[in-house]
Amino acid sequence: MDFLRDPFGFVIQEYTGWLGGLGLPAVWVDIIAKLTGALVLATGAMLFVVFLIWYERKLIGRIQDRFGPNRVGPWGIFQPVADMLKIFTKEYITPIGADKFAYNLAPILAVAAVLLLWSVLPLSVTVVGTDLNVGLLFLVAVGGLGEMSYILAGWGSNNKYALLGAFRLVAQLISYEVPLVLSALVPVMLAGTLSVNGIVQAQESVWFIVAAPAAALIFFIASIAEIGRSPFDLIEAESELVAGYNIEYSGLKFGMFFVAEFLHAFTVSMIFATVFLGGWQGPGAAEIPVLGFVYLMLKTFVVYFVTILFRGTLPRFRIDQMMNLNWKVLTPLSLALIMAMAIVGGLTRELPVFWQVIAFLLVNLLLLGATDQLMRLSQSRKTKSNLPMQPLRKVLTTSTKHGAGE
Amino acid sequence: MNGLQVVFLLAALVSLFSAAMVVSARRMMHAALWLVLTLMGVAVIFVTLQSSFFAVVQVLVYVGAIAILIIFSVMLTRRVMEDHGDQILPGWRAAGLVAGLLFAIIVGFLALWQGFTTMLVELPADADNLLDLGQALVSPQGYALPFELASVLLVAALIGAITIAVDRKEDQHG
Amino acid sequence: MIPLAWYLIFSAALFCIGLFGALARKNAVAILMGVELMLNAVNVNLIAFWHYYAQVRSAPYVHGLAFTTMVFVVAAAEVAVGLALVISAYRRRQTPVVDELTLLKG
Amino acid sequence: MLGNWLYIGIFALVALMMPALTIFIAGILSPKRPDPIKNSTYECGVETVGPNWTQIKIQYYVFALVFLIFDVEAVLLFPWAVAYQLLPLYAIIEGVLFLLILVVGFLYAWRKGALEWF
Repeated sequence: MDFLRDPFGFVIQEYTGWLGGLGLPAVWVDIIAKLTGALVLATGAMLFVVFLIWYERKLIGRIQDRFGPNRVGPWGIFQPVADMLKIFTKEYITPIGADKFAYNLAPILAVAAVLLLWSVLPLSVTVVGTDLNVGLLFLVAVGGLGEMSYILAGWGSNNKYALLGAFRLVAQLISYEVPLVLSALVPVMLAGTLSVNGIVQAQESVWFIVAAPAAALIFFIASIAEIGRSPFDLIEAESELVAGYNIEYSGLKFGMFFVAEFLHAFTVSMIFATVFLGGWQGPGAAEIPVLGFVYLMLKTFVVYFVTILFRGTLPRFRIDQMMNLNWKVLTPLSLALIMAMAIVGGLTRELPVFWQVIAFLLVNLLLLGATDQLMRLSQSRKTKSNLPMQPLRKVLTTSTKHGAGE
Repeated sequence: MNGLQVVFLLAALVSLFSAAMVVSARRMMHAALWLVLTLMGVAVIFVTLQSSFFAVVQVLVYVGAIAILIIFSVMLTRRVMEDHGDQILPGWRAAGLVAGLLFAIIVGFLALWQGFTTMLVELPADADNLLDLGQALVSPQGYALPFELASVLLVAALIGAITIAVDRKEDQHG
Repeated sequence: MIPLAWYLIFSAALFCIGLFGALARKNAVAILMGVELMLNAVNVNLIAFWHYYAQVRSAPYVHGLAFTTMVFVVAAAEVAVGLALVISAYRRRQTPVVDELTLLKG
Repeated sequence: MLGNWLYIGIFALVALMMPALTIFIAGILSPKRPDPIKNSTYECGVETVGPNWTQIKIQYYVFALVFLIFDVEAVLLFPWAVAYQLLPLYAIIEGVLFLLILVVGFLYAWRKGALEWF
């Protein structure tokens, strides 16, 4: 029965027990157990991408009134496998004058930065990769490491378009990391811990998306921007531009950026499900750990579905709109939200949890409503002046002699 | 020699080597990338000291923000890129002498201190307790004043840097 | 199980490399990188002594952590303003090389 | 504590090795027929003009700057947020004050037009 209730935990226990019986020193048993865990998790994540690509193509196809892949295997499920086999046999073309080390390191780092996120995500009650006491901060910091890989790719390619694309992408990513970090403060305040597992456990009675829908919304939008997908994919808008930072990559090196993007999309969905949707929490999840895993996957797929829905239905932003959304909507909103939540939480501390959650919810909705009103106001003011875009009031250029940047 | 020591030595060697590359690389971009490696090495050093918080903050702030800021600045001051000439001032020998002397003096003085050879053992798990840090940062007996001053300092830096860096177009022909 | 001495020697070495960079480099951005190395060395020192004091007193020791936080703040402010100055000077004089920056000579 | 980090360290090595190995294996499988035209920099078929180092806009610096300031500020606020539930009301106000000071700087940057993209 143990096996049915918690297959993963059961296997882990059996495995570590078996390792311990081999007569190795305890340190090595520990290291080998961890190595195996990491290998299994990382391989699983990489193979999972194959499924994700199929799922996403199928969904996008449906959104656009197509069938999506439907030739290779039942429902076209082996299409990504065929694509992978093809890309495996493609030649690597390294551009002349590329900085070999940076050029080759970039795709590896892009995937590694995403895979590393999986090391602190709790998958169920018993399967917790590692319960780091600063887990949430770790997620944000390692997510930011991906930026370095884009810089390496753009700079190592020895191509000015790749370089410009990389810098534009990094400018976008660091901009959206501001509301991401700020909105991550709210669950930390509510849970009183930075450990991801602690945050999940704190959501036993009420999910944080109920207590702080505004923070969840900011976190979600910033996460979509972090993975650089539509509607925030103007850096490598495939229907309009050459590819951006990865323009000089071919074969599997390009494929690795592709894998990193898909895996990142799924991983941020999982982070969102963990931080705001209660992770593995659900009826009976504490007693039957495997249910927790099922719940987490269900929630993650719901979030992932919404991101794909965004991708399939929303038009692409213009870059000034995107930056305005970040700096003039999300960042002020998250700043106001933290302050309001802190004060309201301090004032309602004596009340029962139910009323406190109601107070938090009201504050969130109030701020969201106010933001909506302000956005409408500025929108109508803009249309009155009949300008297609904001006037270039303050033209800031680096140097007049050297031309205007860009 | 245990595992932790091996990790420390590796991280320290990588950091020091890449730090040396930072100060000697000809191309600024290479120096900046070596700087990233140094910072990652220092993050590992923080891990061996069991300060999870600062290890992660090191990656978040230094690698994620400061290194990117430096790389942007390198790209903004473009002429450096084309400058493959000597990147070291003529008086570098004197600078090296000063640095070497300082190193000898610091280590010499520290070696006189009796705690120098203390073995650092593993701390209990709650040693880098963020709860305590958070409470100390806002307690009036603790660091409430520095905490607020830090905010003022950050704002001053923000305002100052924007004022300096962002000139209006008309100022530029000077 | 690492001697405190290793950390102190490491941080001294990092500090001196940074100092050398700050003194000997021509490029202003590189000088700032040297300063960043020095600040990192300071952080290593602070955290090492935090560990030492937490161990000696066998109680959590918060001051080391608070000080390190402040060093992070100062490092951020320093690099922000420093790089802004370099960029501004570069845009006025078209050079990031310190020797050629003789703004004060008029 | 260190055990957690050991796992993360091992995971980091695995995460680096896995794409590296895949790329390496694919490199063995794939053909290698380099050609000066094929290896030249891709600029939509037009020959490359000028140096590859283009200069970027000051805007990038400003965004990175604001990001850095907010990042450091978040680092200071995370311990505060962890301790939040145990803090007395005046300590919460201190945190809010901290943010308010920062909002002043943010508004300045906004007014100055530093947050515009053009």
